[in-house]
Order: sequence, then structure tokens, then C-alpha cells
Amino acid sequence: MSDISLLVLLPLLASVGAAATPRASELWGLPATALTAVLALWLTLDVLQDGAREVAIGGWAAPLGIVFVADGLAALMLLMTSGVGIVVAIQATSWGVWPSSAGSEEAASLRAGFWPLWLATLGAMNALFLSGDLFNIYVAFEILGLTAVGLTALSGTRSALRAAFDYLSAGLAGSLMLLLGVALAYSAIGRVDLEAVPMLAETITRRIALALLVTGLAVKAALFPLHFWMPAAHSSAAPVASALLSALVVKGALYVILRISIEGGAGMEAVRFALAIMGAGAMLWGAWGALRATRLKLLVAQSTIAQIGLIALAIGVAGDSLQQNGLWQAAALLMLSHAFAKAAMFIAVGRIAEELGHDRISGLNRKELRPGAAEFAFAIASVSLIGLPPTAGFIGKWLLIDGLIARGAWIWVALILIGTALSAAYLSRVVSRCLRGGPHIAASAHHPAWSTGDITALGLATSALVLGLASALPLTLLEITVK
Amino acid sequence: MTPILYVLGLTLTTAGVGFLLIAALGVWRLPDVMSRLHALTKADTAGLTLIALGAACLTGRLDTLLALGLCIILVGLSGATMGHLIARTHLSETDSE
Amino acid sequence: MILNFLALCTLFATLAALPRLILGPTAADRILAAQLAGTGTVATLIVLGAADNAPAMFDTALVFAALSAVTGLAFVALRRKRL
Amino acid sequence: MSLAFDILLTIGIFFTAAATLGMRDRVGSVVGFVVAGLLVALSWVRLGAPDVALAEAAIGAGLTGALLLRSSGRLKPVERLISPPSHRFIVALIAAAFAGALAWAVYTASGAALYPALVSERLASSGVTNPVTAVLLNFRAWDTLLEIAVLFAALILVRIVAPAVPQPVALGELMLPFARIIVPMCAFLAGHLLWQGASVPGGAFQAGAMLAGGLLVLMLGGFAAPTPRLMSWGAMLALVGLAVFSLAALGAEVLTGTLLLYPDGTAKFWILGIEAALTLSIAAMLCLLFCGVPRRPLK
Amino acid sequence: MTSDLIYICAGSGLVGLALYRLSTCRDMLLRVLSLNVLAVGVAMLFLASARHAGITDAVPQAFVLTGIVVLVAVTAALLALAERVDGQDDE
Repeated sequence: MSDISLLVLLPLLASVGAAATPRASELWGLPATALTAVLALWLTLDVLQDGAREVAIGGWAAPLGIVFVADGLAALMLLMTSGVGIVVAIQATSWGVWPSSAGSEEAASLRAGFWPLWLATLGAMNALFLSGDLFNIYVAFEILGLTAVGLTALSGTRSALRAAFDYLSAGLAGSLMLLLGVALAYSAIGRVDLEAVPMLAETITRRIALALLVTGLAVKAALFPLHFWMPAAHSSAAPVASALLSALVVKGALYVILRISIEGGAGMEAVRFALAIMGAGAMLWGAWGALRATRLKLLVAQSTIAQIGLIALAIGVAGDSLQQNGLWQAAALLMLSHAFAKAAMFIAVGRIAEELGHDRISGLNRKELRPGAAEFAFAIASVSLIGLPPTAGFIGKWLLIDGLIARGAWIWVALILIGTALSAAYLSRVVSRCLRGGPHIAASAHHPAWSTGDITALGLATSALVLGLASALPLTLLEITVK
Repeated sequence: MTPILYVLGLTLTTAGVGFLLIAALGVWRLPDVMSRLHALTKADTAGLTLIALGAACLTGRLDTLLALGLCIILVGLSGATMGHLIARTHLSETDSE
Repeated sequence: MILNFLALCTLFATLAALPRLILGPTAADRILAAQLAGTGTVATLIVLGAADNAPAMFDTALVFAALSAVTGLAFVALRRKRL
Repeated sequence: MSLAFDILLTIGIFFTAAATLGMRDRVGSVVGFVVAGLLVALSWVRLGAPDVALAEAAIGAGLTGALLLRSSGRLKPVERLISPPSHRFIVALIAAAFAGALAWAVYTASGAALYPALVSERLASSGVTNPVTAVLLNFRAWDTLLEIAVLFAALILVRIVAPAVPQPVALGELMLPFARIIVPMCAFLAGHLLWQGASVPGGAFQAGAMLAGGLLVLMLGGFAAPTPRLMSWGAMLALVGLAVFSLAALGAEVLTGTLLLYPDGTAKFWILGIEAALTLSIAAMLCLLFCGVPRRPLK
Repeated sequence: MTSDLIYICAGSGLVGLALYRLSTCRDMLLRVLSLNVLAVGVAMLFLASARHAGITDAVPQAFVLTGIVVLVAVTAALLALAERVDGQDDE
């Protein structure tokens, strides 16, 4: 059995197991997540050593069959998913899924719901990253869409259920747009594997197919102006679920957009330009929303819109892979750093809200509480999201701006800098309130007690920090492509 | 295929289609639910039976006879049952109003 | 040729259920229209199968015939509960 | 004449769909959608896709209608449409333009046929003679595996959301002979479709949907109330499909070294075995999607 | 070829209709139905472009079959969510 097929089937089988034995679901969930992480690491080492791999499933080569493509980009994404996933999974074991507000029986059944969903999400994301076929990507997205909605609905509140409905219907509309693009691709060139993408970029009618594909993906990635479903879904879910949704699930769609953009070559220029414009709009719109947000979770969700915009902009301006200017590597690196930082941020927010009993931003500085580890983790994650050195976010932005300056595209540089300034502004709304010491803190104030939430949030946030120091590794990994 | 079978099949099918059209007309034009129901359940089952028999003659193969015969039984059965149930539901609904 | 015309007629009979479906006025009328459309579809499939000499269509007709009652049944069974 | 048939059919489909989406009456919308499904199945037959027509018939006539009717009784009445006419007019204009562009793009995109030659060339070594089954369970079996995972994911989502379990009432004596004939017929047809799927249109999905239809008749007729015990057995059966398919995929890999590559000459048995498990499992999953999943199995 | 054009037009029309309804209507059941109509339109486009020399290509048929099963799963999930959203204040 190869690591590639197990990367998908192991989480799926464990998910079946966890669904069949709800009381022992953690016993399935943790080992399977850990094992998948080991497999991802193994695959990455393999790719580093022997180069990219293509495996024809069932021995049927593309275009008729489906091919697994394990190149550097896919390996990096697998590693990112498993890395964030394992930490969030650890968080889920001790903290439960939803803090004490629900009865213990209720909490137990919610926890039993979490594991099958998370494992199926993991399997679907791995299938997505490895897939070399557009229709297969559509099917993987449907699994992902359903499990992500399940994670949203897990908390069971009315607002979460409403958000889950909107999420699922928007997701289905996006999938159907994607499928429409696949249908058009089929009718134009008679094949739907990823090799078809460069051919799709050839004539104007075929580019409609590409545009439809990217539109569908943009809905799934919550890219402005198709993000309408996202703030409610991400902010009303339970914190662990929000972390997974915001850090990982949207990356699936961004990854496919990046993959299509790389494969598409020079003919995709118009689509890429549109992506860059949408990305710029998202940066401004998300920042505006985050500046106006009154609740902490909503602020973090809005900041995800802005960060997705930045990544989309990076994909949009990257051009095709033939220009070795490192811009698309910047996009991949930004995805990586955002995954770790955003997961850290949501867990930290959950922890802060648990401590305070609410998540209103205006009530963050309380007399009787000193800032604790969660606030600290939030601050580190903010540093990474803003893109200050030495984080991975910084390296990503640096590569991006460097490439753009070399090309003389000053407008984009200016937009990115404005976006960075805005992200500093809205994140400092929280950080300044959290970390400000001073006379208003009572002498008797105590630090919150340590809990797993602090450790996992700190762990994720420091990973984002350390990734910046060790960013040579992902960059070498990204060099490895099939061709 | 013998001409007699062909002509017979065509006649049966045409008659069946006629019944169906009458059923459709009934559902369209009759004034109230119960009379529509009455017209529909008889006419469409009869129409379908004739059409299926006609098709069996036209294809002239024995193996299709089984499928077509089952079609007749199933449609007749569900038509009768559903007609009864819909009528009952409708009556109980109008009674309770 | 004649069979194709007959298929057209059965399709027309099927579609003739639509006004009743849209106008109602009662829910029973709409279910009735669905019943007619179901029978009409089975008939159309049979005529088409005879016209193209493709007995595979009879299988589809059979599936429709077997399941044509489910919608009506669901209506009756779940409706009565709520009264 | 067949052109006239196609035109009448497509116009019928379009207007039925438009009426469905335009009606305020919930039962009307749902029944309209079911009727549109009937017509759509006819159009699949016309387009030369009997496999798809069978699936549309089995799922559209059975499960979808029952599911939508269940919900139509539980949802609040339709809200007043809030969009102002000017907005609606602009949206209609955009939608029409989009549809036009789409039709033009599909029509002018010259269809280079790549798959038919490949499929017919490799059909002999696929183990079955129905090309659609060969694609579904051999050439692109990975899609099918993930599709079963989609059903599974929907099932765990429904378990979390936990809609109320439908409680149909007994419908009287008349139902008994009806169910006595219809339900065995559904089971027989399911077996028939499963078996013949290897060579002519049919297969696991159609068979599973057919079986689910029979179970729905049992349930709605009040003969088999969805008790918790029954449902947790059903849930186990529902999980079997994904497990068996995944394990078979891995087992094939152990034997041959490639995922989903069946050992030489035995493809037919693998495919039939997988299909048999999938049929039962799909039937169980579709039924549970209708009647809800127990949140916890009984102690 | 002409009959293909008819079905292409019908499929596109259904897609347009569904998109129109999706963006003008907030009612949950109608949105679910719109999404289903959208899927039917996409499937029709798939199959209408699948006919080559009188034979329908098997691969898009398999795609549409997969699409139908996926759609019924998502529809069931959507309806379950909608029922809970609407039913919650009754509890």
C-alpha cells in the first residue's frame, strides 16, 4: 500500500469507524490524524528525494482515468493540513467541542459528531490536493462542502444553523458553477483532466469554461465579492471548527485556483487579472469589515476575507509558471502562514471568550484579569498575518513585493502596502486592548489558568513564526514540479 | 413482424393515446376534484393498458411482454390505491375546515 | 413515423397536466396532476421504446411505474399527520 | 416529427421548472419539481443516456419527492418576495444574457471526442460490457468511491442536524395488497437492475435507489415505523458501503500494487461484489437521509 | 445536431432560470429547488454535448450519474438544515 492512497483512505476509513462507534470516536480520531500527518511527512521526504510522482489510479492513464499528482506544491499543502490538523485535533480532545454552556451529555454527543466530520474533511482535502482531474476535484469538493457545513452546524445554535444553510447553498451553487465549467471544458476539448487546462486557455469560448471554473472556486474560497456566506459561517461555528474552516477549508479552493493558474499558462491572463482585482477588493473590503466589527470572532473572520484577498492577488499577479519570478511560491507561502496563524488566532479567541464569558472587543480589557498566554498567542499570530519579520507571512509578502517591484508594477505594490497597513490597524484594535497593562488592572488581578487552548494556540502561532526562519524548506519543496 | 400484428399494435396504441388525451382533458376541464379523480383513475389506467399491449404487439417479442405486463399491473394498482387515498385525504381535509 | 406522432401525442397528454398543477386549487388537484403526468411519462416511454425498437426504455418505464406512487404516498401519509 | 417531440419536451421542462420556482404554494412547487423530474428523465432517454434516465427515475420519482414533501410540511409559508421589480428585471436580463452566452459557448465549442475511442478500446479488459458501468467502477472508480463518501458525509451532517423523524400514520387496509405487490416488485427490480448493469443499462445506484423506493413505500404505508433500533441497524448498513469500497480499493492495491487495479481476469467479480455491497448501502443511506439518523445508538 | 442545439438551449435556459431565482428569492425551499434546477441544466448541457456520431459518450453519462447522487445527498442535508432553522422557535 502506498502512502498516497492511504493519505485519503485512512482518514475516510477512520471517519467511518468514528461514526460507527460514537463513544470511542476520539480513539479513532487522534491516531488517524497523527498517522496521516506521518504519511504526509513521509510523502514530502519522498518528493524531496525522488522528485514529483504521478500515479494512475487503477492503472488507467489520463485522460480516461484519474491520476494522483504528488508534486512539491501538493506535498506542502498536505503537510500544512496535517500540521494544523493535528494541533487542532489535540485541542478538540481536551477542550471538548463547545465549552461548558451545553450539558455534558450534549457536549459528548457534539464531540462524537466532531470526529467523523474532521476525519472526512481531512480525507477530502487530501484527495483534493492529490487529484489531477477536474471532475474528481468537483466530487472531493462536495465531501469537503458537506463536512465543513457540518463543522459549522456543530454548535447547534440557531444562528449557526442559519449560517450553515447559507454556507451549504452557496457552496452547492459554487460547485455547480465548477461543474458547469467542467461540462464546457468537456464539450470543447473532450477531456477533463488537468492537462486540459492549458488547452482551455487557447480560444475565447474555451476561456469561458476557465472563468466558470474560477468563479465556482471563488465562491468556495470566499473571495470578494462572492464571500457573502462566510463571515456568519466562520464566526458562529464553535472555535475549533472555525479554526479548521478558516485555516484549512478555504485553502482547498485557493489551492485549486493556484493549480489552474499555474497550469493555464499565458492564455489565462484575463482570468488572472480578474483574480488580482477581486483580491485587491477583498483586502479593502475585509479590512473595512474588520475595522467595524464589534465582536472578536467576527473580526477574525473578516480578516480571513482580507487575507484570502491577498493570496488571490498574489496568484493573480504571479503570471504563469514559466516566468520563474517566485511570485506563485509567494502565494503558496502566504497560504501556509495564514493557515497556522489563523488557526492559532481562532483558538486563542475561543480561549479568550471562554475566560471573559463574551467576545465583545470593547470589553476586552477587564480589571480582574491580566493578559494570559492566549492573548500572547493572538499577538504573535497577528504579527504573522500583518507580515512582520521574521514570520512566514513576512517572507511571502517580501517575495511578492520584490517580484512586483522587479516588474515595475507599482500599483499592486501600493495596494499590498495599504492592505498591510489596514491589517495592522484592525489587529491592533485587539492587541492593544489585550496587552495593555497599566493602572486600570486591579492589584488583585490574576492570570487565567493554563489550559490546552493556550498551549495549542501558542504552538500554532510559534509555528507560523518559525516557518519564517525555516522558509528555505518550503521554497525548495515548491521547486519540485512534474515537468 | 406480421402486418396483422403491426396493424393491431398500432390500433391499440392509438386507442390508448386517445384515452390518455381524454384523461388529460378531464383533468383540465372537469369542475371539481372528485369528478377529476373519477375521470383520471379510469381513463389513464385504460390508456396505459392499451398502449402497453399495443407496444407488445409492435415489438413482437415475448421478453418485452413481461416488462410491459408488470407496467400495467403496477400502474393500475398504484392508480387505484392513490385515487382512493387522495380522495380520502381530500374529504377529511374539507371536513375539518 | 406514426409511432413518433403517437409519442408526441402522449407527451402532449402528459403536459396537459400542467395547468391543473399550476392552478390547483387544492393540494389534491396538484397530486392528481402529478399522477397523470406519471402515467403519461410511462406511456411516453413505452411508445418511444416501441418506436425506436429499444426495449431498454421499458425498464425505465417499469421503474417509474413502480415508484409512481411514492410521491402521492408521501403526500397522503405526511399530510394526514399534520391535520 | 422527433424534432417536434424534442421541442415540445424542452419547452415543457422549462415551463414546468419556471412554474415550480414561481409558485407560492409549497405542495405545488414540490409536485411541479417532481413532474419536471419525470420530463427530464424523458429527455435523458432522448439524449441516449438510459443509465442516467434510470437513475433519475429511481431517485427523482422516489426519494426526492418524498424528501421535499416532508420538508414542505415543516417549513414556514413562503415569504413575500422582497426584491423590487427593477432589481428583478436587471437580474433577469443578466441571467438571460448568461444563458445565451452559455448556449453559444457550448454550441460553438467544437466537440473533439476523446473518450469514446478510449472507452471502446479498453472495454474488453474492464470486466463488464456496459460502458457506463465500466467507467463508474473501473476506469473512474475513484470518483465513485468519493461519491459514496459524499453520501456518507451527508449522512453524518444529517445526524448532527437531526431533523424530526417522520411518523407516518397507517393508511388503512387498502395499503396492504398494494404494499404486498409494490415492495417485492421494487426489491425484484433492484436485483434485476443490479445484475443486468454489467451488460445493459442499470447498476448499483439505480438498484440502490429502487430498493430505497421500496423501503419508502413500507415506511410511508405505516408498515415499518422507523424505530431507533431499526435505524441504528440501518446506520451500520449505511456505513458498510464506504468501508467495503475503501477496503476493496486497498485490497486490490495489496494484490496488484496499484490502487483500484483489480487482479487480472477477476475484474468482473470485484465489480459485482462491490456493486452488491454498494446497492444495500446506498439503499440504507438514502432511506436514512429521508427519515433522519439516530444520534446515538441504543445502549 | 439540431436536436442537440435544442437541448443545449434548454439546458442553458434552465441554468439562467435557476440563477435568476437564486438571486431574487430568499425562501429556503425555493432556493433548494433552484439549485436542483441548476444541476439539471448543467447535466443537460453535459449530455447534449456528449453525442458523437449517434452514440452517447459513456464518460459524461457517468459524470451525470455521479452528479445526481451527489445532488440528492446535498439536497437532503439542505432540507434537514432548513427544517431545523424554521422549526427552532416551535421547540
